[in-house]
Amino acid sequence: MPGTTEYVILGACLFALGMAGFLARRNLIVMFLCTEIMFQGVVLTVVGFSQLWANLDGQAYALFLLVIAAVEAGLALGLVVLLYRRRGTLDAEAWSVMRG
Amino acid sequence: MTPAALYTLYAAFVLGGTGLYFLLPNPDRGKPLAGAALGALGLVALVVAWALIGDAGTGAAFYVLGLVALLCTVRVITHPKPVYSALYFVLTVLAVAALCVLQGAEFLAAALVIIYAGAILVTYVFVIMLAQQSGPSSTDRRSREPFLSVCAGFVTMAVITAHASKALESSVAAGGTPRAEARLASAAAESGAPAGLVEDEAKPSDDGAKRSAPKPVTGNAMALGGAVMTRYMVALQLSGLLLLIAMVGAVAMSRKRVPQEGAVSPRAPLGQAGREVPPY
Amino acid sequence: MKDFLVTQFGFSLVLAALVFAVIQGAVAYCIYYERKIAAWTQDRYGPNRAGPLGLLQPIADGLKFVFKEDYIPGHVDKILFVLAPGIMFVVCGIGFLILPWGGQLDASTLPWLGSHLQPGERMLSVQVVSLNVGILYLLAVMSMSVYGVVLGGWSSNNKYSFYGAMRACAQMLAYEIPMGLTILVVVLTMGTLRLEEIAAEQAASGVWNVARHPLAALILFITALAEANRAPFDLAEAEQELVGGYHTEYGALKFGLFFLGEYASMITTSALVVVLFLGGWHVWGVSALTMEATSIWAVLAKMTVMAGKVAILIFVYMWVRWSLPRFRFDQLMRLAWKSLVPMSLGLFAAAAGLLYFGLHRSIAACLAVNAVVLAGAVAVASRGRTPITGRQANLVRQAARNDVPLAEVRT
Amino acid sequence: MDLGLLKILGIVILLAPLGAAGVCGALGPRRLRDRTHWVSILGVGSAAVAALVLLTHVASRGSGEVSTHEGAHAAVGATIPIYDWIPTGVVGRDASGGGITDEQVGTFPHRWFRVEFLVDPLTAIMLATVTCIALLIVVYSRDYMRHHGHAERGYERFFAYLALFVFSMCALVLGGNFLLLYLGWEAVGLCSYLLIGFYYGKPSAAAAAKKAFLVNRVGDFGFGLGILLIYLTFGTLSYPDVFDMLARNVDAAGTALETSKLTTIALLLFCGAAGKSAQIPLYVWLPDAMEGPSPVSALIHAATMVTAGVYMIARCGAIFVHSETAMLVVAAAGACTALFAATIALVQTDMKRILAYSTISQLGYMFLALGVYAADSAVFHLFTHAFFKALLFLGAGSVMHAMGGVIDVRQFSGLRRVLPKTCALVVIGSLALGGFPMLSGFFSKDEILHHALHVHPVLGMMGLATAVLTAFYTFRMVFLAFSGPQRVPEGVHPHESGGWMIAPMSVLAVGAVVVGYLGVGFTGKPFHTFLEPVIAHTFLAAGPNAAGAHGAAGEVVGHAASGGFLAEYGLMILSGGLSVLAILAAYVVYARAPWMAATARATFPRAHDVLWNKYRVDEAYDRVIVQPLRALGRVCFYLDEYLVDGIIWVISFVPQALGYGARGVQRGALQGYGLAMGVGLAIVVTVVLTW
Repeated sequence: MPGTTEYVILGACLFALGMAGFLARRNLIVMFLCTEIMFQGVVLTVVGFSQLWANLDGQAYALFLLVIAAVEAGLALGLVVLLYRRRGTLDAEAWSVMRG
Repeated sequence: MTPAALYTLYAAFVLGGTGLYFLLPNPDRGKPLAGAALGALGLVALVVAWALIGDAGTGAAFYVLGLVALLCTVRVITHPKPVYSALYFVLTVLAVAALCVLQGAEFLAAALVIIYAGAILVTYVFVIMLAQQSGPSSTDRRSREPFLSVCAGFVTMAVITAHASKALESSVAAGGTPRAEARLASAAAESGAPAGLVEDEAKPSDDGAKRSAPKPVTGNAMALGGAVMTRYMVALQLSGLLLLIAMVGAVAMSRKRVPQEGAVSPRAPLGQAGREVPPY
Repeated sequence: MKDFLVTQFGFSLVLAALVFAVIQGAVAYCIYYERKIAAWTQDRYGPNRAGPLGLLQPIADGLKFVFKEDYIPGHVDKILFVLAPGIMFVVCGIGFLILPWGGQLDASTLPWLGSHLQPGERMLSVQVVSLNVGILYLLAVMSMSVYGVVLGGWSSNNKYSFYGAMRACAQMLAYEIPMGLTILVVVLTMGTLRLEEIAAEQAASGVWNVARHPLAALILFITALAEANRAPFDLAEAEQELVGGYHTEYGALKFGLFFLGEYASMITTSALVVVLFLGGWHVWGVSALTMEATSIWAVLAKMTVMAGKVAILIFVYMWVRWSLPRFRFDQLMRLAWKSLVPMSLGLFAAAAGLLYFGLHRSIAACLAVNAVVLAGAVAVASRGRTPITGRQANLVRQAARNDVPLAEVRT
Repeated sequence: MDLGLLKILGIVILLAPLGAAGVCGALGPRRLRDRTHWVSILGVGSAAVAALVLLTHVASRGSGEVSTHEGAHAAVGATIPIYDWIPTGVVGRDASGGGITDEQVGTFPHRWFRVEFLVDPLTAIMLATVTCIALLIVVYSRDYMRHHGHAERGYERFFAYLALFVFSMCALVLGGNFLLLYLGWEAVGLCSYLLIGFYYGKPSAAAAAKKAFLVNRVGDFGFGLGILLIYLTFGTLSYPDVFDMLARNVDAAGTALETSKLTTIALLLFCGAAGKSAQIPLYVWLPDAMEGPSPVSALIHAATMVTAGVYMIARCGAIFVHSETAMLVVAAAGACTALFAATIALVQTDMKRILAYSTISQLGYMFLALGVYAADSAVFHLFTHAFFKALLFLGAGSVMHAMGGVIDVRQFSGLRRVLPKTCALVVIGSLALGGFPMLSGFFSKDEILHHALHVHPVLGMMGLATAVLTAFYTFRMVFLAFSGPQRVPEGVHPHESGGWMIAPMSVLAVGAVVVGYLGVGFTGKPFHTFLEPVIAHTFLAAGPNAAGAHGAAGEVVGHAASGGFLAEYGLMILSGGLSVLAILAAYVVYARAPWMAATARATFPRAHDVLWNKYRVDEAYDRVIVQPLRALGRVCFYLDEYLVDGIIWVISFVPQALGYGARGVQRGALQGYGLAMGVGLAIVVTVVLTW
């Protein structure tokens, strides 16, 4: 089991950083970057597990994660551009019309 | 996992989290030297934890790449300029790709670089540049609830990681991963060769000379392709569908003309009103 | 030391240094070459003052780049401004690591170094690294090259540079797709991702891939032009519109690095085309240019052949540059998304189909498939309403459809 | 009989109009536009051709061979199963679930409601009539629905509805069990709703459509109950099975049938027939149905809708003849309706309305015929009536087209000069309707009167009176419209209709003249002979002449033989003479001496007023039924508004109040939610994993 635990820990660190960043940063684009960081953490984890189990399931998951990331980036950036055109700012706080 | 390693790991998370809290953008503070110091301590603790866990197979390369990835990620989160964030993230991706290579996932590494760094992040950079041409805005200078955010992220992951590491240790101790071994054995019995799921890709200096004739299996890429094309066929097709839907959605969204709120559109000249030349 | 040099690792190091140096030198002479070709195209002399036939001109140019004041304007983002040419240079410089320059080398035939080895005892690959995801590495490296241009343009904090960067960004993203797809056509045909195997296979069978997939070769060549930002795809630096595009604010050494990067990427992409489609180092009927010939002399011959083919392709690059006018940006995008992507997708699907039927090595079948895709593309194009040239015609059509007097539209 | 061929023909008859309707609806609005009529013509035409082939096929095989249903002497005709539709249980298992166990269910055959055709002479005649008349009407509509060469709005919709209407009627007629009958029955109602409300922008049209639909609902409710009762009694809905059991006088359980039950069934079925065929008391929708375009009126009155009731009773004769009461009710309702409607028609001024009342009146004749066991005469009258009534409605449509939508005979006169062809055709139709000797209406009506006088003399006399009134009001309309000085409404430029309209009318006119000869003695009564097998065991067997003769032809012959010339032809001469006299009277009153009409109106103002207001039946219905229901509805509305809504308001107030308190949490900021989720996750994970 070469380094699976280390990979899991590293992945968790990346995930935690991404999560903290997602919650703390106010710029919409940076928030999405932070979600991508979380994806990276997950990729590292599944790759580590793939090695642990000596099969390719984890790597296949990572590939599908890439697909999800691409989809997410495409749609999220489209939305961000729309929002930016509308309000002229990237601040996530600017969009709170749903408040009760 | 020894208690020492566990507590070191907790210490790493606590130190790193505190450091991150100070490092997050805040215009009321000066240079976050304390944060940087705490973060560095956290990293050191992390390395110590790794060393204490000490699996075989983790070498200097892992430490270096892991630290690079973490440092770059911290900069992604803490840098007040989104462009720098994106560029640091490129470095993170490259480090992660290299880590994947260390784990024998070359194809995944290439895909990460091509798709993430080459396409997704270019798009991010593109949008950042389009949307924000002047320097950092107030949005980026101040973080939102940094303390709670850091707590949420780090507590969750510290607990999960510690738990997962312990579970991993115990499962390994209780006989390793029987599924993997059984599969390896059966595959070896069938093919009469070691199950080359991950082709033994040693350094090119060793076997480069032997590679005179083309081989039937091109390593990791072929194996991964086989897995994705057979076991994950449905998932593959669904992800294709997902991509298609996302593409259509993105095109539909970005074609829409959205006026800025409050902006008064100038009256079209007489005779031209209501008629627009569609974009090519 | 002596033994280290004949291990693959040591040999790779030497080879890397050698190829890097040669390419840097070649880049300098590429500029000379280009100026001569431009002159030839425009019926004038070209550089002819420095040295015989102007052969020292590149050295003069290089010295000028080095000794000019390296000035950083005050309004730029300094870190990225400095970083951008570096990225460009590095990225364009490491692509060649994967290219196979000369097949196998029998270390024993090396004079002095290999004197203690038996013939055939140690075979070296004339390639810096051999990765099992070889082409993907090249694609990955190329996909990174866009950062140099984009960052350079953005950090200059200049409207024209920024436009250049945006254009480059969109252009590279667009042209990477057909490029990747055509490369995949070759991968499907050859069944391997390793460049050296692709080259060796073509040499062994004597059939270059261009004979199987001429259309794919053409598309790859076009996308290679676009990826290298060469005319007619040099929208990012269109002098007439954007002054200098992304490098408007650059001067001296940093500008030189951009320049180097562009020419280095020319060399790399031409080498890629050569390896994928033009048989690499192989020429028919020469015994030195076969897989079996592994002596140092055969390897040198192979490298020469390879360099010659690359030089020919670079000549074509320059020829194209000085013959064709630049695309307009909408035409550029339309060419990529509406012509090249569908065609390469069609080729890819067809190649996969051929592979399924086991016909992927059959020249006739491959050619037929290419012809069908081309015919389909031509059929679709001839039915299209929008001519490739011009939005004005489009407007006229639009007006006709909407019953609007033409004069009104034109005004 | 060639079942395969019949199956194909049946399917063509059904699917061609349905397909045409689908194509019209789908492609009409975008692609076909004012070429839509071709689809409809093609669809209905194919159905007509198939129906004619079917008719000749049935006719050429002879009536004897038709009976293929073994052991069922009561059911004549071929039952053609198409497919099993709804499983209704397992053979061998009774209603309580006993008999066989659940495990065995799969191995036993199911009982089904099948989609099946019943092809016998009655079906064949009905189908041929319906499809051919409908075809002519569709052709006519091509010009009627366009003005100055431009298709009216909703053109494609109109043709889609027409084709759908034809499909519904064919399904009704062709269906081999009560379920399909009901299906067609309701579909016909739906189509009539759609077509009457074709100009849905006009409030009166919308109201008329609604009225037609609701009044039909009343009848259909009874009809549905009748069918349910049939199912309960016989355990099946298939005609042959039901009729077979009736012939053997047993119900599903094998016990003898009770007459009271059959009477109930028959009366419930009659309820439906009264609704669909506009008999007292449910006739009120038909006059209002004039709000639809004229071809629709022609279609409803001549071929498709109102004949459904007649067809149904003729088909279910086996049930009706078991009950004297039901037959009497049918006959009485028919006779009363005939006379009642004829009196109303005397004073109406709207051409189409006059024709509508005449339709009600003629349907009354048919019911009278059914009630006096002369189902063949009823169907024969239905057949002849289809021709001349369609002709008259199309003629009225032609007049309306020429008058720019005006149809009130007080507003124009002397149209014979400007509309010569229409005038001639309308006169032919009117002669046939009025019972002018030697035209089709004369023969069929005379036959009914003959039978009615024989069975119920009182009702027969009412019928005779109706005949006189019919001739009078028909020609009142004709003379008011076509004779006298030429007068047209303001701003109208009358023009004769084009070939697309005249040609179908001409065909119908020929039919109105000649089809009567299919049922007269000296041609051997081929119509009745053809139809005889269907009703031989029901109406004829149960009728007053059952002991003396089998079959209509034999009966009349036998009757004539016993009664001599006067008995045979006396009634003919009488009714023919009366009708001629009535026509002359109408001529005198309305063409020569208009003062007489005015004097009559002045002399009996109350009578005129009552007739003019149609005996105030609508008002009475309104007072007795509609208003109380409205009041009830209002009560319910207020209950809902204040009681139910109040309760709901109280219930909804609680969460609203809670929400008011909690809305501070919902700050609308994305990251606030994210943060809450993250912190929550951290807490949960910590709690779960460390404890």
